Amino acid sequence: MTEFGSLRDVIADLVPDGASVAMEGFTHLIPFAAGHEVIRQDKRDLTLLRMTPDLIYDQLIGVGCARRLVFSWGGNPGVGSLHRFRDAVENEYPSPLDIEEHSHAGMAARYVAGASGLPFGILRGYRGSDLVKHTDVAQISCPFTGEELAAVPALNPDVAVIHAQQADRRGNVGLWGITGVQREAALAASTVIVTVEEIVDELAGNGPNQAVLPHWTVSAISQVPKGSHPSYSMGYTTRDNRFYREWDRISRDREVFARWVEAFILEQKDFEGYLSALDDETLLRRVVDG
Amino acid sequence: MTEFGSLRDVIADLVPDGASVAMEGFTHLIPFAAGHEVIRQDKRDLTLLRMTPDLIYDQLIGVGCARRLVFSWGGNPGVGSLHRFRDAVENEYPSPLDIEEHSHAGMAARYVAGASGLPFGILRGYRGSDLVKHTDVAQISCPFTGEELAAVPALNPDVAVIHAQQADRRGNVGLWGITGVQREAALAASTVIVTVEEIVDELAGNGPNQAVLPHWTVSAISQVPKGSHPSYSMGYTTRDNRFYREWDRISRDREVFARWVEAFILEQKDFEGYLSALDDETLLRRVVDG
Amino acid sequence: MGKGRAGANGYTSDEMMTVTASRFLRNGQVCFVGIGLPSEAANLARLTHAPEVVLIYESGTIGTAPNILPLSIGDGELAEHADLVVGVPEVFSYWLQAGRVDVGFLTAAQIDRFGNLNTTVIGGYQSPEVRLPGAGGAPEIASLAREVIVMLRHSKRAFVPEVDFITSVGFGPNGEGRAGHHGKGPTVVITDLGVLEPHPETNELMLVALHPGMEVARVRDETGWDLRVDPDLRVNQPPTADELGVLRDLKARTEQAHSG
Amino acid sequence: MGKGRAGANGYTSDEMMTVTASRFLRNGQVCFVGIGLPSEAANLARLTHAPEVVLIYESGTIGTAPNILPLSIGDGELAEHADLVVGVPEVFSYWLQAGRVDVGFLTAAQIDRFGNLNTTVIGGYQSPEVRLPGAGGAPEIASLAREVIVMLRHSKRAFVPEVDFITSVGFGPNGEGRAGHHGKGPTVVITDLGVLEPHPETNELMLVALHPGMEVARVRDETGWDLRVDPDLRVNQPPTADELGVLRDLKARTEQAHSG
Repeated sequence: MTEFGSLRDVIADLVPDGASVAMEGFTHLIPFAAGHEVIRQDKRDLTLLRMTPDLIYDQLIGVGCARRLVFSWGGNPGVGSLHRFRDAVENEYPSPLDIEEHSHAGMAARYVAGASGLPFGILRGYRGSDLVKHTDVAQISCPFTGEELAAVPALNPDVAVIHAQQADRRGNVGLWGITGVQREAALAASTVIVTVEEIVDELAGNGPNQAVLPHWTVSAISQVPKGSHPSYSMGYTTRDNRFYREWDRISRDREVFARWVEAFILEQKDFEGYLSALDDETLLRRVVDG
Repeated sequence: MTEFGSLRDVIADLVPDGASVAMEGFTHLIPFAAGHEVIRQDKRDLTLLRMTPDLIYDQLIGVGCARRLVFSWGGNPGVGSLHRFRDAVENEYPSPLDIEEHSHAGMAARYVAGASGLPFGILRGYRGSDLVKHTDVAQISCPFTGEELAAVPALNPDVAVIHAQQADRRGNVGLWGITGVQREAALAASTVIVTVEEIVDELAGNGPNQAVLPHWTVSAISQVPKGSHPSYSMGYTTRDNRFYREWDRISRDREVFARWVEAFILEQKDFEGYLSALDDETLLRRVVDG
Repeated sequence: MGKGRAGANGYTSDEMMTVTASRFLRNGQVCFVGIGLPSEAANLARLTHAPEVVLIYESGTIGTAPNILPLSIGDGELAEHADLVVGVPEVFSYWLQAGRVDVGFLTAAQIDRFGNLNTTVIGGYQSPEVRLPGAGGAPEIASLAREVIVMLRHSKRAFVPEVDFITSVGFGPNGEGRAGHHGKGPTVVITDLGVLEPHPETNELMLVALHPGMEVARVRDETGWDLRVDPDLRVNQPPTADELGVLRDLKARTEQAHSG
Repeated sequence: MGKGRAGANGYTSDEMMTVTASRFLRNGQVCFVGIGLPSEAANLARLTHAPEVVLIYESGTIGTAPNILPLSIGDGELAEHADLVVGVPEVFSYWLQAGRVDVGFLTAAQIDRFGNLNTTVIGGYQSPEVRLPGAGGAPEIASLAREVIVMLRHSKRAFVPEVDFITSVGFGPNGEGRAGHHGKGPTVVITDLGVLEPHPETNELMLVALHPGMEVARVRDETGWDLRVDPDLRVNQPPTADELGVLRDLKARTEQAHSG
């Protein structure tokens, strides 16, 4: 049954060192609060899974939580590079990072297979791409037509972490807007952690029966308002595009990044602290200027 | 682009003799009006596809429109047999009926493959079932684990026919409640016919972005209020359970069935006529009593 | 004791069957429910000792708590009272196939001594004597649910040595067992006369419990093979007043709603 | 004429590129749009000559008509103005893979003379000089869209004889062609200098049109292979006042919204 708890307790209890963890969210509803808590608790040797690593994984990789990254597109959306990710791949800084990369279609098919209890998924994909030389893709023939298709292994995270708009008191989770691959990641995982904007008597969603994950598929829920910042939670917050652009400057330099993590994550007790720190304009200036 | 037209014109234009036609609907939103129009226009040699044939196919089979049936469960839900279907299979009356049967999971996987543009779908299914001796299922090995799974060929109807609650004036289609396999059937088909309860300025559905089929995937739309009777259209009509029970009596006898089709379908100009005929209690009595 | 009329004990054999079946469902279990007898028993369980049971119907209604019994698998009642409603492809892929179902609750036209179920044809496949509705969701439920509960009225026509067609596998045509399946198969068969369970070694269904007032001879007589009887044969508890009251209320509500 | 500043003609080379690209999109086409330059051109088309173009972004937003350009592929703006929003698995399976996309609109860090695209690494894969974001949706868009339009600013670093890594295939490493693919591949490449198209026989990209005021020598100079020039070299029409006005309004609205 679903447990409700503080994010600190939930991450401490359910994310062991060495786990494979999928913190999903396709631009929308990215679980930043949970990512920060993982950094605060200094989890190690994680295998991070995610279609679009985004800033949250840049931070986790930058502090050295990750041993391996499985992904399909690792950039700062609309801005440019993930500099900590690049530094890890290009210079093994702060530590070497194993990578396994796919196309979006392939990653999606892997999660779908995982959620479906199948060992693999099939797609008409990867054709002519050099990706096949560097990743885990097989060929499979259609038994009816003989057509050759790509097969990809199921992806079943130890832990899936998602951020949603709402949970009801029984633990049913509702999310809407761009829902990405979160249902599949959650249904493919052994443990499912959900942070939510709000806990409500009845899911608003869009009409009845809009639970996206029923309570019995969810391990733990923690309420963290604005827990997707600088991503957004449709109906609750808007995307902090300025932060995404600032991240380019913060993450480009190892020292600035380290100071930022120190000031905005490690010195903060929780995500509320981080949100307050953001309001302090001088703090960011001090971090950037050293 | 979507055309709006009378059901008579739409069926005349888009359902040729010999076509494979999927009139889908999982108890809910069954496109009876379209089925009646097919009967009125005396279409022949159809291959009927449908997970749950229900009364609509009992009628089509009973009048001899169908040459072949592909299905996974052919009963009168909660009542018993489909007598016209049984008469066709057991006694080749009114004509022989080829059948190809699957499990629900297999049929669903076939439609999903069809909608996905894949030649086949995979599932952990049919194991130990005699179905494999009589239907089109292959074995396939997982290239990563070696596990043996079932493969089923994609199902791509020539024509899909569904009933929905709403369409907007651009032709976007909205449906909700139990949605069955309708999206997949429609997206797998070459031609998509939709009957709707109502044409609206803006889809109500359940919040924004609730079009289930965008206008450019829909060939033709015809407004037919109560067009799912005796099935139902959530939010518009309720299921006529009494009719389902009466059907047992109507369909059990070849003569009664023939009289019923004559009186309720062939002698009616359209579905509105059928609905009016239902209000005339004496008509049914005359049909049953001969 | 007639099947439809309350006997001297104040309940019918169908009621006894439903109540007994409902007791096999444990609170919090996830149950994939077939329409008819299974649906009745599963909802009785939900309304009595297992309020947190999660009922899934193949129409895609998950965690549903209908006020009345559905006549069909896709009644609006199921959608209106569900935690979520998903498409039919998803209910089989993300939910059943993924191994999320504890109990599959099935019925059939025929069952054989190894728990194989037939809902396809009586007689040969090509020219059947009786064409039955077919497989529906049953083959995969039988294979993939952690365990399967079967409900079926006892009769020689229904309890046959070998089914005419294995629609949904139990322990295989010769009781081979469950290799290749993710679930344990039919762990219990509840009838209007008693309860059968597979023998732990041979997988042959044997009589393990009688309903009150039933006799072994009658059960053997209604069974198409030489039915073995568990040496520790039990007698089931009759329905409690609560069970009976809740069941009858449910059926009365249902009848009233469906006659509308 | 600088890339960011309007030149003597009253428009920038980036504007010329976007306007030219937008003209390749026809009304009613279904277009799978990448973020950045393609998104700008596709929306310009929608707001000018192609109001019924259907824009699909890989975030699952289908038939979307944003008022401002999205900064990311999953901006709320895209969801709010979409005909429907589907999950990411579905956008690739039911929509792209099913062959519903007429035009894939892509960009890349590198393109080679056979239209192959690189968004993965500069240098070797194991120890790259520059690690780029990776594939995203591009490999399947490149393979499966009926045709592909590429937008990319001209430079020797971008237009290379052979890409360091084929992320998304054009006509293959040696211009082999499109066997095994459902789409025709890159039918046109629009840059800030002009337009390239594959030679009908060799599949090698050749210069078929110049933007007004550009010279062949400059284009050849910015291209990393010995660029062939179509004997019937055209000169593109400059942006109309309407195109320019709509584009600038769109960008001004966008800037204002994103600086909030």
